[in-house]
Amino acid sequence: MKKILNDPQNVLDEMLDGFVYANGHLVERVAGTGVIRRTYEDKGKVALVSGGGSGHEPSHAGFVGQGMLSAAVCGEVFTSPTPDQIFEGIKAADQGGGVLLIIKNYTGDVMNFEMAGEMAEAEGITVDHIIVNDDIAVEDSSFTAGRRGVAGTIIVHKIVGAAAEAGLSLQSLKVLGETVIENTKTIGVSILPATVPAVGKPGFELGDDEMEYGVGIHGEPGYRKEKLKSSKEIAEELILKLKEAFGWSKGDKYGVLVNGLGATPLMEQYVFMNDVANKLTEEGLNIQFKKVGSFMTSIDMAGVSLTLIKIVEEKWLDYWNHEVKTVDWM
Amino acid sequence: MKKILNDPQNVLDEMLDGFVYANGHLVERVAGTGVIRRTYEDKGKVALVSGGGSGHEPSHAGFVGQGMLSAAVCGEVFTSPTPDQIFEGIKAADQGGGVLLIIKNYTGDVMNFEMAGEMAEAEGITVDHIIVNDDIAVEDSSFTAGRRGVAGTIIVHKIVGAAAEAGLSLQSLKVLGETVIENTKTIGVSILPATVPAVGKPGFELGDDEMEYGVGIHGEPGYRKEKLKSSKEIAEELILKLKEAFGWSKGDKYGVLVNGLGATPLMEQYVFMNDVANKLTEEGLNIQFKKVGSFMTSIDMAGVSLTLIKIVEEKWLDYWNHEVKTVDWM
Amino acid sequence: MFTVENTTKWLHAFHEKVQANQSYLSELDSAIGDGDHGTNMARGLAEVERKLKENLFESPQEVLKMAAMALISKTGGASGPLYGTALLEMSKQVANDPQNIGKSIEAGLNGILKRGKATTGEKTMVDIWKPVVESLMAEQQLSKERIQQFVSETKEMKATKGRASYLGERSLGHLDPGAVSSGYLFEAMIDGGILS
Amino acid sequence: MFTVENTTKWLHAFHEKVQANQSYLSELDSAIGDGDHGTNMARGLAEVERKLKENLFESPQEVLKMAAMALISKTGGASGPLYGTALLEMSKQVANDPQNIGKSIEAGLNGILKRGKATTGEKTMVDIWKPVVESLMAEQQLSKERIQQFVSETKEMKATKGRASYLGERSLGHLDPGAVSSGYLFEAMIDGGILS
Ligand SMILES: Nc1ncnc2c1ncn2[C@@H]1O[C@H](COP(=O)(O)OP(=O)(O)O)[C@@H](O)[C@H]1O
Ligand SMILES: Nc1ncnc2c1ncn2[C@@H]1O[C@H](COP(=O)(O)OP(=O)(O)O)[C@@H](O)[C@H]1O
Ligand SMILES: [Mg+2]
Ligand SMILES: [Mg+2]
Ligand SMILES: [Mg+2]
Ligand SMILES: [Mg+2]
Repeated sequence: MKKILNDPQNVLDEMLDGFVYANGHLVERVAGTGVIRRTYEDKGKVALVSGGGSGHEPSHAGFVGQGMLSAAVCGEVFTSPTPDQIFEGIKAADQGGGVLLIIKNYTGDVMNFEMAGEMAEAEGITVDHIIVNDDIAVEDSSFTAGRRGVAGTIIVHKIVGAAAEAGLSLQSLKVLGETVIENTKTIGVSILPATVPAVGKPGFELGDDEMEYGVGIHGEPGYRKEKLKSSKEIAEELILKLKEAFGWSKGDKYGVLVNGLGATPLMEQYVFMNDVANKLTEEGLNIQFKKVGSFMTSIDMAGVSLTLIKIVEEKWLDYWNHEVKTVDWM
Repeated sequence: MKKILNDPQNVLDEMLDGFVYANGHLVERVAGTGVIRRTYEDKGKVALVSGGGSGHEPSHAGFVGQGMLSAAVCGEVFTSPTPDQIFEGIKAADQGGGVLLIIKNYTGDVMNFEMAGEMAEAEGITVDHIIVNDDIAVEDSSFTAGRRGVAGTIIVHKIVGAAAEAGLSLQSLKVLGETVIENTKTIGVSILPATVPAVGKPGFELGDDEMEYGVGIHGEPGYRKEKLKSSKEIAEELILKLKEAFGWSKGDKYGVLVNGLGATPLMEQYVFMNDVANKLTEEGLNIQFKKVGSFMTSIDMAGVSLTLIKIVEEKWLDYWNHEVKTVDWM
Repeated sequence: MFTVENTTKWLHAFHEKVQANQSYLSELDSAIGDGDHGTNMARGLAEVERKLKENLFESPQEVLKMAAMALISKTGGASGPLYGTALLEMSKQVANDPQNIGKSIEAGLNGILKRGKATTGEKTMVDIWKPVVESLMAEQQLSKERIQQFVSETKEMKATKGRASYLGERSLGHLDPGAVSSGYLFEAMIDGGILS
Repeated sequence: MFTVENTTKWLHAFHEKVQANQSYLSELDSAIGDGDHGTNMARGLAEVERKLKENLFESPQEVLKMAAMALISKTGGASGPLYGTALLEMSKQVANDPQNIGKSIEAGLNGILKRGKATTGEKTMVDIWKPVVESLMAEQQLSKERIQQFVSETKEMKATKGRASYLGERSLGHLDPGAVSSGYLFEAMIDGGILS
């Protein structure tokens, strides 16, 4: 393992302190917890709390701030935070208007966030939640824990965050969030696996010329391993999968997010975005917003994911374009 | 070489198209050139043009926009752009108030930018330039091409960019830029070398447990190779070197930038920032602004660099905090 | 019956077994999950151990409640809420009736079922808790051999819950890490003198 | 003397040599620079070649000026402005006096010196342009052996200009890539019949 770190056991703590040191004008850490909250207050409005295991930086703390998340709860690397941590996050975020939890669909996350919600309700805080499950690599059937939540989560944060700032009620935000989630789908490829610091070796193996389609953001396996393809071919395969899942027609309105998985430089992400753009143009889609960058990473995994969102309401565009003050969204 | 690319010969072109596709609300590409200019116009003010070889993304195109660069000229990977390309950049940027070129100190860059400046002057555009040479890893003597320009360039862009928007004259901006450069110093470490797509193999070799102090952003060698150290030890060595170069006293005002070199995830950058913060506190410095992220990269090199700027004028803080509209600075 | 002493002894023994097998548990989880089960359990049980040393307890249900809260607040992942809920439900049942070991474990199992919504055969810790309860109900006793047998039966199951479910068929042939750690929990009950 | 024909032949030959040795030049540059010298020169000369094919020229100075502009606009890096300036200055001198080959090359050298501010012994292309000019002035002729000798002498120089200067002592023992490509340029002059 080649990393710039100290004791792997202390990664979470040191990372959060370094993050808050650099960004104290926007965020603060709730002492003794993995909770990063915004310094901005928005009394009476609904607060958004997201989070999960760490290792996905800048998610989720990088999206805490005015117009996006009220707080992020950061668990150990690739491990869901515990209910009491999440409960701390809920308390730190609450502005009296109730709290919406944005949960990625993993067994651990769902259980821990739900338990935290119960704890908060017991203390009189109104809590509801939405579960993001945008990863179409996994079959959503009764034989799996369901689709995973991956890079599409960022889009949910952005759109629901802007709506929360606009003053929507907890119930309306939940409905909005669920509609966004229904219309958001992601699929990714990895060319190099991630190494969890405490484990010290890569989570899976890939040959020197191999790539894997459909991997998750914790090194969960994908649906096919094969020889490394060109950016253009990868874009075509991923768009084909997304097309099957969405079933779109020419002229449909979509948004697109190309997401780097951690170790893949922007150079490759831009090249990939160019191939995506060409293919989407060929498909005749009407692309209304675009974004490229490393937003939902998997530590030092190399690879990219492609997210499309079908724009069902014009209002979503305003939410997308709404200005925010966070560390990592501009 | 494991990258998500098509023909390595076309990287520059495809990358620029992908970048502009994603960010068309802020930037445009001057057709047929490597020039990215902002869509924002600022008539009568001084325009800033930066650039150099590609492979440093998000530098420099990511910093084009209101309050920072007017245009970036993007050369082939790790190769200075040619005078005519830079000339195109100057013409695209000029708002009638003259153009300041921000050049990183490499023989090729300096010669090409100077030739472009001569071409522009011949066409009646007033041009001046500043040369960034913040890398203290290299001795600045008559036996070298001088100190290299590295991550400190970003700070120059930010401060001089805000001042340009404030309406300073070409001459004042040059003086400001040169004062900022004099007070900006950087030093970096690499733990994995970069691979230029067209070359297909890493630019230098490092053992599985080795790191190199003082490398440049084109894979130029550093001053010492040794066993991989902890983040804390690296922070201490780099700060020691910077201390020697600055010769600071307790209470002095500084700004700090931790820069990821491309493949190093934010997790490690934050941990490193935490060690830097502890050490700077120990040194008793008064840190007035901070920033962490992958801003001046070396393709897929893993490692970090540390930049300090001595704040000589209070005004610099306003410039630093001045809001900008670019793709990668927020 | 549950006493403060044997409950404490049991949890000590559970802690020790997990610490000793921490990397083994993580390796099992690497094969079909995300490789953190050993780290998670070790972190949670280290907290239980700390609390055991710091406090004096007046009843076994107090010990169990403390352990449940410690596991919930430190383990993380899927196993934290599951083990935490199991011990919390056991604590409630032990408060009512400290005599009936089988009934207490059954309460724990029901907590896991409620929280995780799995059934038997899905390659989870349920696949050891459930047969343990059944054999205790039927035979009033439990041997380490039986425990091992239940654990090893998860090997031939296809995961349909938790992270391993993403692997589908490819989860076959691997032990379920949560079942293995639950095996340690039951062995520790024998070592602690609660079960025989 | 320079004619349209021999100048064209020369540049063709230079292009061919660089294309054939592109990876060798880049390898030399990898050792002490950034590994792009072959790619840079090949890109620049491909443009020269294209322009040679597309146009008709009336004088050798026109050919040289076209080549200079093509190199300046396509090569990039340090070598682009240096070779470009050299050919531009040669073109001016040839316009004045197409007869004197030595004086023309000297004009090119002066362009390089003005642009790059290096002197001899700094392990750059100057270390072949300068001795070539000197030996032409003295002997009125140049052999491939002499060219090779000048090129190989850069091996034992310590770089103090350009990227290789960052290496200090460690640049010793390596040929300078720009000197090697300049060697091709002079060999091509012989092949093209300008020099003998
Ligand atoms: N729905 C569920 N019901 C019961 N047990 C489960 C369920 N999901 C997962 N588990 C158990 O949790 C174990 C994994 O725990 P752990 O690795 O600590 O958490 P995570 O899966 O979040 O990384 C699995 O081996 C399995 O025994
Ligand atoms: N100041 C200088 N004067 C003369 N020649 C130089 C100077 N600096 C560099 N060179 C030449 O340029 C060559 C490198 O060119 P190239 O690799 O194409 O550009 P870069 O160094 O920008 O990557 C060196 O081998 C050397 O011969
Ligand atoms: Mg986990
Ligand atoms: Mg170069
Ligand atoms: Mg796990
Ligand atoms: Mg070079």
